[in-house]
Amino acid sequence: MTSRVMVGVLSLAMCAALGWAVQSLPVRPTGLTGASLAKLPESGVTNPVTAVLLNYRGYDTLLEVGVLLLAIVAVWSLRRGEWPASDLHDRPLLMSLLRVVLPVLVLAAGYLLWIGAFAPGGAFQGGALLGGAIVLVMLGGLARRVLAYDRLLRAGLVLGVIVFAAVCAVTMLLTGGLLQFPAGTGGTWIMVIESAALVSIGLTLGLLYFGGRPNGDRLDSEHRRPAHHA
Amino acid sequence: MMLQIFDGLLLLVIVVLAWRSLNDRDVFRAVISFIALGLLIAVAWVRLRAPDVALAEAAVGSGLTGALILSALVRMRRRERAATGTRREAPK
Amino acid sequence: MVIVSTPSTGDPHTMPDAGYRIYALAGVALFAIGFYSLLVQAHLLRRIMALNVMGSGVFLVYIALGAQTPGPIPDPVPHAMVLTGIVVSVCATGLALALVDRVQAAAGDAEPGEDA
Amino acid sequence: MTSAWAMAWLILTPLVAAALAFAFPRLGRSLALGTAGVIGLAVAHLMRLVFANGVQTHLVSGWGAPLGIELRADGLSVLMLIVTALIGVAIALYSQRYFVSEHDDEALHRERYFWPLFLFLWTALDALYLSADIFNLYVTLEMLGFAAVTLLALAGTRAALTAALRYLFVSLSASLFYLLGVGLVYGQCGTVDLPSLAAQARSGPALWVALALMTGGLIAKAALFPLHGWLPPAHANAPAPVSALLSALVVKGPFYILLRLWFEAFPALMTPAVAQVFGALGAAAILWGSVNALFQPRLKLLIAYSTVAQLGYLFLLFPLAASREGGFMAWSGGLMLLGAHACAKTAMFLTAGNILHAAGHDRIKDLDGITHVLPVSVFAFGLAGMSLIGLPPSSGFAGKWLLLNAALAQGQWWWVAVMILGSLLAAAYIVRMLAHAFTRVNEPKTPNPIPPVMEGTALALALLAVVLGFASPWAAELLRVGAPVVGPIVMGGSVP
Repeated sequence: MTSRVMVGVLSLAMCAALGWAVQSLPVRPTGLTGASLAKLPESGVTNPVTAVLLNYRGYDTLLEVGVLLLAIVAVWSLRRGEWPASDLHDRPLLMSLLRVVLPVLVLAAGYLLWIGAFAPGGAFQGGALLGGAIVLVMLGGLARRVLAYDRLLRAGLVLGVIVFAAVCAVTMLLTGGLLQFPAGTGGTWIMVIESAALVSIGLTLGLLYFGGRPNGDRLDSEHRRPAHHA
Repeated sequence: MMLQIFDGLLLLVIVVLAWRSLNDRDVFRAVISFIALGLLIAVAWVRLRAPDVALAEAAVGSGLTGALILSALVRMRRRERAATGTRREAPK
Repeated sequence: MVIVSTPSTGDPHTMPDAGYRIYALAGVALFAIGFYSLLVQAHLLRRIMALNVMGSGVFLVYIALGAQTPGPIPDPVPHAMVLTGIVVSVCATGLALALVDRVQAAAGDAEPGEDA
Repeated sequence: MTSAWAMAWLILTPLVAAALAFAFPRLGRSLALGTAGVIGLAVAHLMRLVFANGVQTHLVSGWGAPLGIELRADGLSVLMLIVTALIGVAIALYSQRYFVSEHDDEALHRERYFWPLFLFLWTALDALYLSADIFNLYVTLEMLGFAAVTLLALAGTRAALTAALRYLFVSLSASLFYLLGVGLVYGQCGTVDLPSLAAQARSGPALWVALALMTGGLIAKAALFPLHGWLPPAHANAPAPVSALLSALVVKGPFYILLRLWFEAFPALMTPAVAQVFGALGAAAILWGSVNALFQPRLKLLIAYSTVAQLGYLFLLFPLAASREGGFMAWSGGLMLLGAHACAKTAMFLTAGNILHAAGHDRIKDLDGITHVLPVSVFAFGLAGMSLIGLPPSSGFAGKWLLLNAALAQGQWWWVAVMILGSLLAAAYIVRMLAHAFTRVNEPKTPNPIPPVMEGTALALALLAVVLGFASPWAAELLRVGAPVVGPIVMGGSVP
């Protein structure tokens, strides 16, 4: 109990110090609104947030796409997930629902990706929707079939990193600068990166939900000797 | 003026929900508070003119994180039941 | 020339600066509540949620400060940073939950370290 | 090839290799070796450019601060990249055989996931040492933390998993403290670019609080006393190559950011009192870590507590380099010690891995006669210990000697006392281990055979920990490029 009180006092003190610091900040901070807007025509997109994410600070996003992949590698290395094993045909109602909902979700994800260039949206928001679609597919009983394509699944997960890195290499050959797009082509490159990232983000977020590697993970089955699990 | 009252109320509820989601005696209720907290924070993003962030928060911050934690809770409960009852079987 | 179609809810110019400031202060409160709970709570799920609440607090501070900058729209740089942060948070949550499950499985197993 | 290309290679190669190692698990080993080669070449090239043309800067996306992110390589960055590359190469070689030496599914699983995680760790470190943007550094810190925790959990034992969970909680909450600090800095200064922050040279309550937040988070990640509690169980229970990575490299990343923040971004806030507090924590770490190392029953725990102590030395750099007189001497001494510790600690953990593999345990009191079984490994341990204690002509000696001379030149004799005491304690715990190893036994047990590459890499690193002492003038010259502290190295010919 005393430690609880001590932690409470500590937290309150920290809260007070932080509040004081926030209060002491300039009422009108400089920020980078002006600079962001000034360079917007050169960025290739008109949504300033997308411009920051994929152009001005695109390098952050490169590493972030890496973090996403790392997360799924980490989770898969830790445990086997709980993948629904039931078959789609057991649940006709769910299946017909999926038939309607899935295309809508996928379309909406694509729309969010596309709209992200000039309005709120983008690969992350679209990816979240796509992730939802993937969860539905898996819950709908397609898990076993999807997971049979282990190689394809892995390819989809790494697609974002690979394409992003490839764009880095190609544009660097053209301009000599990392993530520096040739003048006037920013929009195209951003769309290429985002499309690949959408697939990987969607897959990553969707597969995170199952909390582990597939049961029939090739790594598990490939070298499994029947005698091992006695 | 109306908006300021709205802001005040919104933030008050956010802080209360944050406290409840971490300190409610019942873990299940805590998780529900946590998910609701995420949705209200998405509202806060809209108020702060950050629609991009609001979209991401609603989908990822609240939605996926909430779903992850909820399913982890279910798994934990199952494990506890199995541990107290019959001998635990390995999860599939 | 520049077309910014970010829809703004409410007229930005009627909101006094103090209005944004209280969002930052609420963020500070969430950070402190999260930190307190992280230290005093034993339940692992609560501690993971505590980290998320701390994160939300940080993000509130970012966005609230970004909302105060002069200009026709809020500062997009903190918005992008928070988007990055949200994605990193959900990855962290996924990783933490998997690890928690693994630890509990190992604690319950006769053979610690056996892959559950 | 421009420096921009060298930097791009350093970051993109391990990142792409990590992705490929996940997509094609069978290729993991070869991908790691290939990456090691490419990174070695790129680091060498970058070093040449830094020596020839001074600090190298690259504006990513072509914008420059404050809107864009800047990559920057000065002497300090290059030194950290070299240390990372050396250890990385050694681990890539050692792990070729470490994981496959146990033939079962568990081992196969570990090996298949080790490679992508290891490559992610390498990506994060390279990106961290090249970044000049405090928000971008946050992303690298998260990548580093995720990879480190998961690599530790690969061990799969209950102790390792528990330690990993604790490490993860520390790492994630520390990142959030850092991130909040970055937000306050941005609110105050309108930029997150390190050189721009240095140019603004501001002060004020928000920056004090911001810097306190960031420092708190980074200290926890760097395991500085008293926030070191998570380190010994984590480093002691990881698989041997992972222990080496964690001790030699991972804790150095946040330390490096602390240097950047206090010496470059906000030097105005580095008051003598602050510097003395850092030094005091470092001194406490040296004494606490060393005394604990002396009483550990297991070899890997001994080495882990030794890391707690050795990290303490690094923080002596704060009070000693902040002073005008002999500042650069302490700066280069501290950083040479960092490199020396990285090599020596890697050699030690790899040795411990060999001993565990051969003997099946690492209980120090039961290691009598292990010399007969693993003469090369024990020799490597002894050499590494020599550098850790700081005996001439090792690199550990060169670093400590510079720190000692700086302290004497500045009249801060109390740090001298701590360093000498720390060295004596180090000698004691190294000798304690070696005494058991050299005890004669009548019937040495037949050990599990050790692949030569595993003994070879341990020995190579230990030799490096010694002979790098001769490279100290070169290291000082490198560190001078873009160093935030100035001043001569006054001892003339006393350093070989």
